[in-house]
Amino acid sequence: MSSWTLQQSTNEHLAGWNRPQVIKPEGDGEVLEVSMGPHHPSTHGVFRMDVKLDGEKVIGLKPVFGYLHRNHEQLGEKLSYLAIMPYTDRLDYFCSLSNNWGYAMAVEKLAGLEVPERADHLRVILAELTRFQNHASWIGFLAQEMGASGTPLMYAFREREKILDLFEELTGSRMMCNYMRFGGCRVDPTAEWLSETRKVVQGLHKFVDEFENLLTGNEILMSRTQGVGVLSHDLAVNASVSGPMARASGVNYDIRKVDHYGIYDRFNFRVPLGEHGDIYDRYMVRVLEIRESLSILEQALKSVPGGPILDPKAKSRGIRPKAGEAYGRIEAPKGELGFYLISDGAGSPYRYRIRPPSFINLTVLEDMCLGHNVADAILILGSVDIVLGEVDR
Amino acid sequence: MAQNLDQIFVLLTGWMVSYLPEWLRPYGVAVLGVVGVLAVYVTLFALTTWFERKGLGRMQNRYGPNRCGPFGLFQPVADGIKALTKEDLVPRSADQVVHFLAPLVLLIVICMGLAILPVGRNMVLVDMDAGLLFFFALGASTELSVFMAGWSSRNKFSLLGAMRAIAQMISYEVPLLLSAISAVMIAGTLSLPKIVEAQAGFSGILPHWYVFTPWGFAGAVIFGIAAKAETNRCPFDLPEGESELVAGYFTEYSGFKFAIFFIAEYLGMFSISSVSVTLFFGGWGAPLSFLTFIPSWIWFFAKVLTIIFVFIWVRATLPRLRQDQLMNFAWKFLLPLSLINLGVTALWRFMGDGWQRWIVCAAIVIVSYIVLGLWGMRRQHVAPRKYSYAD
Amino acid sequence: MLGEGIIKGLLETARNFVGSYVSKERLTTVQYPEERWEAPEASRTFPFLVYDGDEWLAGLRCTSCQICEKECPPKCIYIEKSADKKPDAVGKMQFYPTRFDIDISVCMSCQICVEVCPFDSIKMDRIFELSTDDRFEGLILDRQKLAKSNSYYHQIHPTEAAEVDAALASERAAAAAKAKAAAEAVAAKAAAAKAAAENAAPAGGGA
Amino acid sequence: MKTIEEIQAAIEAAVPGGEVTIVMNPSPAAQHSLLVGAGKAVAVAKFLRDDAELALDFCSNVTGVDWLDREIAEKVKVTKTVTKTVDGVEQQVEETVEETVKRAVPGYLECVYHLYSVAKKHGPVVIRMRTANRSDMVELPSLTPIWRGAEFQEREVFDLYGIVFTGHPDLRRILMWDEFKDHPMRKDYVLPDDFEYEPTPHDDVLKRAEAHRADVAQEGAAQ
Repeated sequence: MSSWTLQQSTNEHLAGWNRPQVIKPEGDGEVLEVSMGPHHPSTHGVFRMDVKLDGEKVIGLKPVFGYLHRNHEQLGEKLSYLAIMPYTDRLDYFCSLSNNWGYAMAVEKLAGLEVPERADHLRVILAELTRFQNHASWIGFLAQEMGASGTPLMYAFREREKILDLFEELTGSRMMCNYMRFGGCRVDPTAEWLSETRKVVQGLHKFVDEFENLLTGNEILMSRTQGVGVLSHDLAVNASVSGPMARASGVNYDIRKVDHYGIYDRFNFRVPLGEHGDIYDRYMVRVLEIRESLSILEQALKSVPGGPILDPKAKSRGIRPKAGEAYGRIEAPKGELGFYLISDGAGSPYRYRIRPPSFINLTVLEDMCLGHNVADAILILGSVDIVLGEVDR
Repeated sequence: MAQNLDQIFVLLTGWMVSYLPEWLRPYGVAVLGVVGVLAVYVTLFALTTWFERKGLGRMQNRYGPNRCGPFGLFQPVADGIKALTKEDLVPRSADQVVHFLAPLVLLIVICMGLAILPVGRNMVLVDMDAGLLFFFALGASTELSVFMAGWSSRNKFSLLGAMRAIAQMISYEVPLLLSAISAVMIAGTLSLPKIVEAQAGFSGILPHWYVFTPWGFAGAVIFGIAAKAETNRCPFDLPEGESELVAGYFTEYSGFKFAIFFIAEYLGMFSISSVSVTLFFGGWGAPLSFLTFIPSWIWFFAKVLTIIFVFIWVRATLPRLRQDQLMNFAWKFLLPLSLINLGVTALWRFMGDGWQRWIVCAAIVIVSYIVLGLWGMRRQHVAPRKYSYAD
Repeated sequence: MLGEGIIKGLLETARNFVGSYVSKERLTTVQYPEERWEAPEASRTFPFLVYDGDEWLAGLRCTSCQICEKECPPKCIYIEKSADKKPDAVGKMQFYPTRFDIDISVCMSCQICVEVCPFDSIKMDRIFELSTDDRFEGLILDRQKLAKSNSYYHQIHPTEAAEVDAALASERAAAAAKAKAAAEAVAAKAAAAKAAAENAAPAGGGA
Repeated sequence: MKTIEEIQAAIEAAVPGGEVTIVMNPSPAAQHSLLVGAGKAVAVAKFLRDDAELALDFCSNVTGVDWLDREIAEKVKVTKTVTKTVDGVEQQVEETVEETVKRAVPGYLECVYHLYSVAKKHGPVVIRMRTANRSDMVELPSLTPIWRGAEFQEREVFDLYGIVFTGHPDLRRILMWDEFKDHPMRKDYVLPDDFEYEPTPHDDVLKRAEAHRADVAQEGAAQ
């Protein structure tokens, strides 16, 4: 292997770089270095932040990754196209169905497959249910990181349970659904399942109201989150921040609207935007987004057509796309989830790459945390919405 | 009969020490009292851990502990056995002596505080003239042990937690004291039993508790908030804020030393709620005039448990404040408010009986609360927001 | 503002506190060992092998084609093919597995083996109380442990099993028809040959 | 949005000598890409980001691809002068003959950027850069100064593929630990032989398991 030397970067080269600001410690310049994680109660698993503190003020923060790294991408290069599907469940284990969709979409682009109407409706329903449960639990986790002894989290999990029950009834598994296939979906839902889903979706409205009662107006939550972890519009775009986090910074970019993938065009929904780009905006954008999700769900559930759920041309086993490449992306609950596939005509991809939204959203973690408190750093990390299965892959 | 039931523990003690020689009797009374108070409070502690977990669970739509014994009542016993049998780890680089002493100092100080609490009519272990002062003096020394624990552990999280604890406890002692002083001003005594007696009596069926006056209500609320900060309870649990500092100053404690911190925290919670009951909620007095037949000690503990329930309720609902906000809240909101409340108390004292003082005092309290609150939220740039949608 | 939000929140938790005593909607916990929850039909845990009839080895549908072994994403299936053949579910002579191990400590319950199996012989089970103190051998299910009767399959996945049975029955019927047709053809051929021979004989005689 | 050819022309016009060539993508996805020479890549990227019409301000995805050295067998038509005997006379005849020529294509590492525009809501434009070879000349210019979003992803590509990004502000390993030696996503990466007992070994694990069993047996015999 090559021996390499790290070249010193020149200043001219970095002229335009959006670098994090530099903060000098006050007073005698003594700095407390704390390694938060990998075993820390609120780093969402095994994530580490090397934090430099001046008193309790963060003056430097380096995220350290890789404690959950399992070389997922190389694993994919050794498996058949179909066998990768269950592995995508395990990327962002909160939203397995979104991951399924992203991967199926990339393969469909690569192989030129069509998705039947009914399957498209089902995909939208499942993806929005996933978004709902992800955002609701995220709000719970955020409150937990603020020290709210788990009450919002428990309420979120109570509702999540209902959604997971639906998933289990349809796909056979609560979290590792492995449901979508290239050119459609795996099992056809019964009419009972659809009507049950309608009933659950109706009940979720009440839950969101309750949730907002508990949190939105709370003065402690407002003072903890407003003006904390501000991310500017320009930095958000430049640093490829996507999903609700970008929209909280006022970036009007929702892939459901931009790429017109699936059948999102047919549904009426709005994209909430934040103005300040702080944690409160991220919270509110998610709250408003789940309300929009509920509206999409209601519309989609009204209009599920009959028909097949799998492209008749498609075969799941032994798929061998022609040589070429494709990049497919969807608006996953955490941001832009992309799958990049290169095929050389064999039964397994030559290159299988995942664009993990929460990993890339962490790029700006240091920028957001600098100058804030340790307690805020934890909260800012929480507001990014990471899942380590996806960050480390 | 009701009289006897009310005084049952006093009579029991008298009967038991009557078998002792004359010169030994005071000691006998003391020993019996200490044993009694400790036994009652430690039992209450055990019950409260169960009560808290059950209450939290129900508020979070869970069952809470329900595996050990009926309704999970033996859960504290199981927890105790677990704590006792766990390995006691001391970090190699820790200051061994201080690390060992810290929980003991905390527990001793907290237990001393229990001595002055009037838990029923004629039922106080030590009737000090300056009982309240003694209590606050002891409360101040708990900070020492917290810092000892944080400092000796040689852990960065512990140290941060200890520093937070010091800053927080010192800050919140000021509004705690100032709000207590209003009760002292009206009662005219520092002795806790006398403060209770000052609140005795009923108008119609309603009691003369201080909490039912404008200054008393404000004082009780301020005292309650400051008490939460003093006992490191949510939403002021920053020194042990789990999501930030792992476990704060007792991160490096395990086994029974950890349990001692746990016991001390709960006992501290009891003693401070007992004091607040004494100061503002009429101590062992019955809440309604026709309920006086129920023994005084039952009323006292019922009130204490109600306050504990409020502690739990708040814990289930609220997130935690940040350090600077916590300090701002203490110095820029609670302190001015309690000072104003002190003035209101004085006004109340000198305006004499009549409906005017009710209006004047209530108006001052409400207006200062609103002004201070709005000013504080403006300064923190906290406001509800409206959101727009992309087209 | 001014503590209003805090009070709203307190009321919300109080409502849930009371609600957890009166409403099953709020207190959703299932107290597991005593209470059991009926899993939906589609629910899946680990694979098992279906056999027809009463003899597990004779009735095993698996023909050890090894497709599942190849497709299994975490590679938890291990198959050894037999040297001899036995009739399969349809009645054709096929190989059978002399060894069929599934390491359920590796299995990730993705049910891809079920999807790719062309013989409907591997299906997903619903058992989950499988804990053991042996980390390695205790979590390996060999073919005998894996083999479960068709009636068990009907019990846990009734709809799916009925479909499978119908498909198998029609396949069997087709196979039987084919066999019959083949037999008839053979018979017809024989008859034809006989007739021809008979025809030929007089002709020969005539010559 | 402009077609790929138009983008190429625009880049050529704005950044002379940008060495931009189109790489066609034969799959139904038809996401063609632009191969950018490493020399002017930063300038090209800056143009792509700042150009008012393209405004590719969102660098969605950065990834490496490893292309091994390979041999291409091509059928080439070669015109040769052959001496032939035609009608008894020796003549020099030019003749076209098809020959199979084996050509070694050196391997390279490739870095692929998927660009989108948040402002104009179009994309993707795929640009790729290639290193000279896979061993010692693996430098590529970092595009982190243009798109901050490439920071961690370039670190990842460096970690897993070993492309050294010159001008990257903080080029360290990101997923593997710092002491790790190899680049695990390369196609010729050899798995470490840290075999663990597995009750149902497969394929190459089976081979290794057998080798280990033999080792153990040998050791046992030696003792």
